[in-house]
Amino acid sequence: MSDGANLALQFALYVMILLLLPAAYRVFRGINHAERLQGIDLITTLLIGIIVLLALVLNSTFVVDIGIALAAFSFVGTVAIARYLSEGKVF
Amino acid sequence: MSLQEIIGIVLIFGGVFFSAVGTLGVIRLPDVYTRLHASGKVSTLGLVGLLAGTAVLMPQTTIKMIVLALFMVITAPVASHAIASAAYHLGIKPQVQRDDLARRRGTPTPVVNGE
Amino acid sequence: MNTLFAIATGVMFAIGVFQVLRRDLIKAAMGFNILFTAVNLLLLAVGAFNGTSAAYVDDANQIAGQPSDPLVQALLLTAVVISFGSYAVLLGFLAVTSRRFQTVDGDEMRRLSG
Amino acid sequence: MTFALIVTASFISALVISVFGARLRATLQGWLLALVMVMLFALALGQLPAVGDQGMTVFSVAWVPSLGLNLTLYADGLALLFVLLVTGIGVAVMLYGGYYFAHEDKAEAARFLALMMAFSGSMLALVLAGNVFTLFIAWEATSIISFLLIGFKGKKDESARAGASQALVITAGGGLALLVGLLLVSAATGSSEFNQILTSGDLLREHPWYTGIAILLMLGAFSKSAQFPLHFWLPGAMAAPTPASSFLHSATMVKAGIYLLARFSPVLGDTSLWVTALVGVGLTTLAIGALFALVQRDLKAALAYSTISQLGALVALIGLPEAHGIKAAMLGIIAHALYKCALFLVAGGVDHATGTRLIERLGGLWQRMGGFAAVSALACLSMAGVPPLLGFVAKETLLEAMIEQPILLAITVISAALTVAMALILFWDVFMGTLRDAHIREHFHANPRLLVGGPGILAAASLIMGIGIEPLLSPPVSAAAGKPISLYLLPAEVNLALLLSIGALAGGAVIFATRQTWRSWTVTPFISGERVYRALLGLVEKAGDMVLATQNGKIRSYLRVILATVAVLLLLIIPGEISSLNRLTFSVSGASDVLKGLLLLMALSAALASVLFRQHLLAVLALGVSGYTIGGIYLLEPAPDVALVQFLVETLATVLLILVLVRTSEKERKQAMERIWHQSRPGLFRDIAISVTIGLGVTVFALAAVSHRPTPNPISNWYLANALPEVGVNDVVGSIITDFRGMDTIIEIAVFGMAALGVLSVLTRQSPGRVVRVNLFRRMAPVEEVSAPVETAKEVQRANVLNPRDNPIMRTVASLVPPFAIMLALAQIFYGGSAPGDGFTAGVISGLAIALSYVVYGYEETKRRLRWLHPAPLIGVGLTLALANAIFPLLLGESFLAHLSVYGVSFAGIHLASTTVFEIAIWLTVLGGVSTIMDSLSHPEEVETL
Amino acid sequence: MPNALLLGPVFIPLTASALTIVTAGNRSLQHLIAITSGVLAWLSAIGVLLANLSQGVQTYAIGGWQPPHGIVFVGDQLSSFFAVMATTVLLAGIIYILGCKDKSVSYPTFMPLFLAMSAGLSGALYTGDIFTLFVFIELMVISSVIMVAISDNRLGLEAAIKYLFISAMGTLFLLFGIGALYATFGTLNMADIARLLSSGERPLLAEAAAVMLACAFLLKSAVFPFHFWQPDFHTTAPTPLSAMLSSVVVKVGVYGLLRLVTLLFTSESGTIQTILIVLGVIGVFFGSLAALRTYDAKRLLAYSTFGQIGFILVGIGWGTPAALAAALVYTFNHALIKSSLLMLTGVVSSHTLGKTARISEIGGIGNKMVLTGGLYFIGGLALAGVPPLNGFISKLALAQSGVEANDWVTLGLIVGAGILTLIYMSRTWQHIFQRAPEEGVKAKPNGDSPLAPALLIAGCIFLGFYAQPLLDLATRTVTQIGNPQVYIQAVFGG
Amino acid sequence: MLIYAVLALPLAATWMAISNQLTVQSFSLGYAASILTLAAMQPRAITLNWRCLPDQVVALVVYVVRLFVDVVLSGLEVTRRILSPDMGLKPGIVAIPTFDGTANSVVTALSANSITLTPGELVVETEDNALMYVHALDVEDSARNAPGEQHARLALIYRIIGEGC
Ligand code: NA
Ligand code: NA
Repeated sequence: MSDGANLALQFALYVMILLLLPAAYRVFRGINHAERLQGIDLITTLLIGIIVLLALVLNSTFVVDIGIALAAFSFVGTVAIARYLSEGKVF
Repeated sequence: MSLQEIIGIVLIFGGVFFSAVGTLGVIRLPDVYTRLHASGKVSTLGLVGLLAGTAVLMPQTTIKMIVLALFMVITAPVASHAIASAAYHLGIKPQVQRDDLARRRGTPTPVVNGE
Repeated sequence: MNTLFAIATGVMFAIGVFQVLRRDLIKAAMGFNILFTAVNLLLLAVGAFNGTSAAYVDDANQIAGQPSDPLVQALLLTAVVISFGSYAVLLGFLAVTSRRFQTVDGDEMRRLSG
Repeated sequence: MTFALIVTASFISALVISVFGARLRATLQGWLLALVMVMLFALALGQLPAVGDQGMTVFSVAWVPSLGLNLTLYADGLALLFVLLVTGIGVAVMLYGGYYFAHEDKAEAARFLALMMAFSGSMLALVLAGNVFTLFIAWEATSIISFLLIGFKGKKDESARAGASQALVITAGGGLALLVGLLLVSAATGSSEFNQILTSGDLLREHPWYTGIAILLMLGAFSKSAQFPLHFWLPGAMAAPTPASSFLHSATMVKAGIYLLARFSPVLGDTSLWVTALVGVGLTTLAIGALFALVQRDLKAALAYSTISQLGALVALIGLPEAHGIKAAMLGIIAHALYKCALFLVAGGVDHATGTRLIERLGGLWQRMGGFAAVSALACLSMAGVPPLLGFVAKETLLEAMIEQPILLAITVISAALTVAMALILFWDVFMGTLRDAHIREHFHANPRLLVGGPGILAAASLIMGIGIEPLLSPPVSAAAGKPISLYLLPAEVNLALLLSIGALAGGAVIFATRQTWRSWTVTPFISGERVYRALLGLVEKAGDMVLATQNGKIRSYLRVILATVAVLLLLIIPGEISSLNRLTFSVSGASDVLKGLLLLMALSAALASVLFRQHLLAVLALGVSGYTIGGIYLLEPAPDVALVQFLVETLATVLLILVLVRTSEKERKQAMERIWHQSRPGLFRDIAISVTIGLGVTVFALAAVSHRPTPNPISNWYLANALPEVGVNDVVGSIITDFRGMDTIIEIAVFGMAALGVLSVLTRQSPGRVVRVNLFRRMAPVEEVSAPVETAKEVQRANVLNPRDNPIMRTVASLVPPFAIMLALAQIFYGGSAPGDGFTAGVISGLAIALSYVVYGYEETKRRLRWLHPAPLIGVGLTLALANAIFPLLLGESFLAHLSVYGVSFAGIHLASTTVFEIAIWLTVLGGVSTIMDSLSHPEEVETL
Repeated sequence: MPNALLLGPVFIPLTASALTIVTAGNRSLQHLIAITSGVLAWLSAIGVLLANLSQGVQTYAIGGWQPPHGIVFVGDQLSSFFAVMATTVLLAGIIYILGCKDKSVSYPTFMPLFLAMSAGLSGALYTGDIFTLFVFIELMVISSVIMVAISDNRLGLEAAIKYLFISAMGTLFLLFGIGALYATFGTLNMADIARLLSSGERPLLAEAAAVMLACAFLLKSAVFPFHFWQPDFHTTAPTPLSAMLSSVVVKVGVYGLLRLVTLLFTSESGTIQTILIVLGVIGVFFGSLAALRTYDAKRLLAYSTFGQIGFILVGIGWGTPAALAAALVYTFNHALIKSSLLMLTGVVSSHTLGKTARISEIGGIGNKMVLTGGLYFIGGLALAGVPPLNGFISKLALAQSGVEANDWVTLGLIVGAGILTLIYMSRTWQHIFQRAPEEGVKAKPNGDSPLAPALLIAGCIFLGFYAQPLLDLATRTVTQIGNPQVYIQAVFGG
Repeated sequence: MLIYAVLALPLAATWMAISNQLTVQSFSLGYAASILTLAAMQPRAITLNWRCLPDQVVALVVYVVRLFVDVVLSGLEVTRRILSPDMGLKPGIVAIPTFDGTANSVVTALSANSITLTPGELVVETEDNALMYVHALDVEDSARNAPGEQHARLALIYRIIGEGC
């Protein structure tokens, strides 16, 4: 990849990581639990994006596998917490 | 930069843009339900852009990107739905002009902190 | 950069220590988790070299760039799993404290003394 | 060899009696043992001519030669005299003992007599010891057996136990002092054998350790021989059955201290310290003992104090420069042993017959116990020092020995008078007059006729030896003194000693005559050893309580102490570390570092937030964010394998934490959480101070650690170079995990598996409810019903829940996800060598899929759907597979856990190798573990246990 | 010398652990597997020791990967000595379990956990890799903490929670130490580290790493001020476990300390040893005083362990060859004595309804148990160091080395503390075995079998008389560890 | 069994993604593994037969394309709202029928999934596989268009799952 492209990718990566901050803000300064949970969900989604970009920056395809695992399973945590919030128990 | 790179970068920037907008929405929008729309955008449009761009830049990852997208498409809405449903069950009152669900069940008890 | 990791280790450790010293055992358990995170950071930081690429060799047994230390990663994996195991056991214990001791307050759990 | 035979024969007969004695009548046991004693006595007597001027080692067996610990017997006159004493008295005591127990349980009699016999063996070993450690061993053995004998009636008698314990503490404690003393002796002389030590007198007296040695040995001797102020255990020991009191606590064991002093007197004596200490302590004891004896109401207690008094005299005698004392001491030992032992036995007979030992209730017993009265008369005459009994000679020589020191003489004479009075009381008030007590008259319990035989022998011996003193006693006493000694019943002319002796008799008579006036006095000693002992014990107990108070049960205070200690230690070493910090370089290289910094900041803030949040769920979420962020840092390191595990584990940990929140009472949690900040301000500052200090310490420590980076010649280079050629994988981390350091991984999954079993066990053991056991392949009926009430899990019923289990979106996804999870897991297992992920991640992924099923379908339905999944046994299967895979190469002659590869077979990028099996094993274990943990946490009442 | 026997004490119990999970449904099969593994582990530990004596240090490179890259098991005299001790008590523990009526012991997960703990224990002794040491210790900790948590004694859970927290601190210190060592030397192999430490300039971090590791080991050995968990943990554990914990598991820390001062940080050993003496003396007094005021037969023994470890530390602190040998002998003998006493206490309390060891409730229970009472008496004497039992030999050896070390104050203090041992042991024996039970206290006819403690007591007596060989072995061990090069060369030469 | 053969395709793709091998070998291995997995797990889902398969595939493709377009369009719409100063929100929850007479949960799930996937609409709750309570940023707009969209969607879904074939 050319330097320009690399630079652009790095810029994208910076932006994505910076986006974690408002997402985290939602978690910490949320008005209610649902919002905080939403923040968590957003963070994982952003992380998947970050992972994909990182695969590009590091030029290593296997980093994507982590993203796949995250995409497939991070929602389990979200769903479990959501279930806890609404029912007081998980399963 | 080659054309492939340009296309890829554009797609990626598009993805980043939508991610940023989605995140912005999560801050700006008034309540949890509306914000879920914004965060949903991050997962769909934002990621689709990023994945597509990556597939263009690194064609060998195409199948990985497809699988990743597949998982996102299956799971992201479920998460959003679960959060919305939980919020509603928690009694977090949506700022709405019309609430068919409330009519179906009677008005949800408004709570301040979702406790 | 490792300087930062070292400092973070210390700060994380301090946070964990404070958390572990809370009387609420569930919070203390979280402190337990944080403490192990701190030590994991240290393990990461003491890696032998400042890597720029993952420790994956290509089929010609080459790595582009300086790989990060694979050994500390392996240690870290083991440490993560083991500390997770301990953490799970701790959580298992806490899950029954409520029934057994009618409290999750560590200061009140002192039938064993003297 | 004869001496070895004498010692071992005692032990063997003790063993024989303890095993077979229970089948014999007690009297028969007594006769048999008396016979043994007679034979031993005869054997010892036969050695008399052979024991020459010089003592010699007669028997030696190496035991722990490197410590100088040998079983050595050393025979000289002193030893022989004691041997004769022990065996001779033993004859009478054993005989008496048999009759004493005639009406009691045979087994108990056997146990008692066996103990007595073992004691005599120990005592013989003590006096014959030719090695300091042999001496010590025998010394301790006598203490222990004494403990058992004093407490022999402990089942019914509280005071017996107390007395036994007290005696043990004093004598065995003194034994420890003795041990150190003996250690010093052998270190100073370079030998632990007496034949060398006893020739090193000058060396020892000149040695810088002399004072220490002398004091330590004296402490040992004084404790054993009941010298003031350590005397008080002896009266307490009177709870022992009378035969034991007479044998141990009057005739023999208490003489061990005397023996010790006599033994070491040639090498340690004749110094001002030695003389002053022995004479001072001895005479004090003599006086106090004699005085106390008079005011005792209990017959045995009176005898005990009188014994103390006599022991004091003996100690003082040994302290005197050798020429004067030794003869008197030897005679005193023999005379006292004979009469006092007899008196004890008489007291036992009286107690046995009347059921009391209180002197004021007795009297007039001569009518019913004529034999005992006669024996008592003889013994008391000997005690009072009336010729021609042995006691007279002993007192004469005692007075002679003191004759040159007026003060000592005065004390001795006064004590002698007191002893005379005591003797009169013991005889007159018990046997003469009329039997006043009606109760005793009516409940008189006749003794076995031959009970009197034992004391009779002893009393007769007092008489016979007094008359035939020259031929009978001169040889052994000469042998003991190591020089010819002539003994005579009456001095050739009337000398001062004789006059004083007569004076003492007269004085004693006067004191006796006036007893009505002073018997009622209560003598409260201004300083009582017992009170000191109690006070010391009290102090020790208070100290113990203070120690126990630190064990306050608060986990936090324990942690504080530990952490504060480490914080202090870190502070101490920090100055040393600071200097290494100049090697630190802080360079930011590229975007990834800045990002790492950002993520670190986030992770730290999130962790801090989890501290500050006052709701558990919030803290959980914050912790989750922190964990994910840390995963991001790993990713940037770049350490993708670790990052993957971190993400998955964090997700799982969050789910588990939530499960714990469900299982703990919300009320209690809230209470605990509220109290978190109800800490006093100083308390809070203290915790903050500890945290900050230790954080600082750790920071400097970590900085010092990373300042060594890059490390010269790390072994990691080898892994990087050899992963592909040696193991055939691209993922170097994976190669370390599964091959180069594969054993770590086996143990790691074992830890994980055990942790899972732990969660299972603790929840099923602690939660009452059904316990279901499964066979691996067959579901069995519930086998165990626990009948405690079942507290239902907290059900939060919210009015507006439609029906969460029926959510079609969730259900559809939940049915799709597990196959994907399995595929992902399988792929990770087979391609773990070239991609992030391995068996462990596969296991967690599968576990999360199961978690999803639980969330969506609920526990019951999931269990129905996944009928094949028996999580807990699966752990075992996985572990077994992992170990089998590790062991298998051994069968092929390869190393344990060797990398085996099926060469030439490579399909779709998969090389078939032992690693694959290993990964599968890990997967099974982790899947089983994760499911077990979730099952148990969520449904402890229904979960399948092993 | 490569020797596959080294695997035995670790992997035989571990395999048995895995198999007992699978066969949990069949109790007799579970027992068969356990006892077989116990015997085999014991035999292989002895085999390693014998091989050691005839051929020198034994090593085994796991997976054939040579050190320092692979993990190597090293059976030098020190580790073999400890392993023989550990497997001996393990075997006795298994025998006890077979005759144990305790509910938590017959719980199906108990056996796998017990075996896993044993594997962890042996592994921690044999491993020549500092990180693997951590892994094995964790296996040991986790398994034992669970067994305590599920104990019939209702307080087990509390003790387990506390221990888990405190033990985590030890684990953290250990990891800090490991991290620092790796940062400095780039290797994890102990022989490699020792080699680098002994050659060339000593890095400043060495001291810090030594302190961290020492703290970790002190915590594992429950040494003041890291001891708080121990009385609770050892007391609430089910009998066979408690016997293991108090006799051999705490010794892992002792082993670690010995390795630390003799192999790794030989030049820092002065400082460490001074600290050890101070902590040891404090421990001797704290433990003995606390035991004196404790009216629970089991807890008392736990405090006693606290005190006894103090004696061992003093020996290590004196540091002379004789003192180190004495410490080793002490360690071994104490293992036998303490495990038998705890088992005997367990036998007695198994006869009570509440399965308690509180003196008020077991007092007099033993007055009909002649065998148990006799064994306990002997054990108590051995603990107090009364001849001719093995406890005497260890105390004598220690005291003699104290004379040699010219440390009068310490010697006086620890000998004086010996009286305390005598007081509490005699008192406890009297309370349990020499009096009538209190009103309303009834003994159950069936309790645990005293076979295992009887075997151990026989061992105590045997080692009292057969003391010279043990002492010689200890002396040889000290000679060997006195020269780190032997260890280093064995690892890299073989 | 046919359903397994079809479902195994995405699974095999997953396998290939992880294996990082775009080879026939990898695919076939993954495919075989997928079949085995499915046989073991036996997920309950729709039935398939050979006759309908082509139509199902076509329907699926159309469905995906339409969904994609929807996602993009409504995504842009939501973007506009978020970036506009007043956002012009008219949020509300509207009940939308699935119009699915068979009350098939897969139908509901697919419908709900695509609705939620589309930015601007979000299924909060479902009822008896007949009603979906949808939160929309513009409730009037949604209430107006949703039934029509759902009818169209339903037709495709029926074709995908082979209903009425
Ligand atoms: Na891997
Ligand atoms: Na949507």
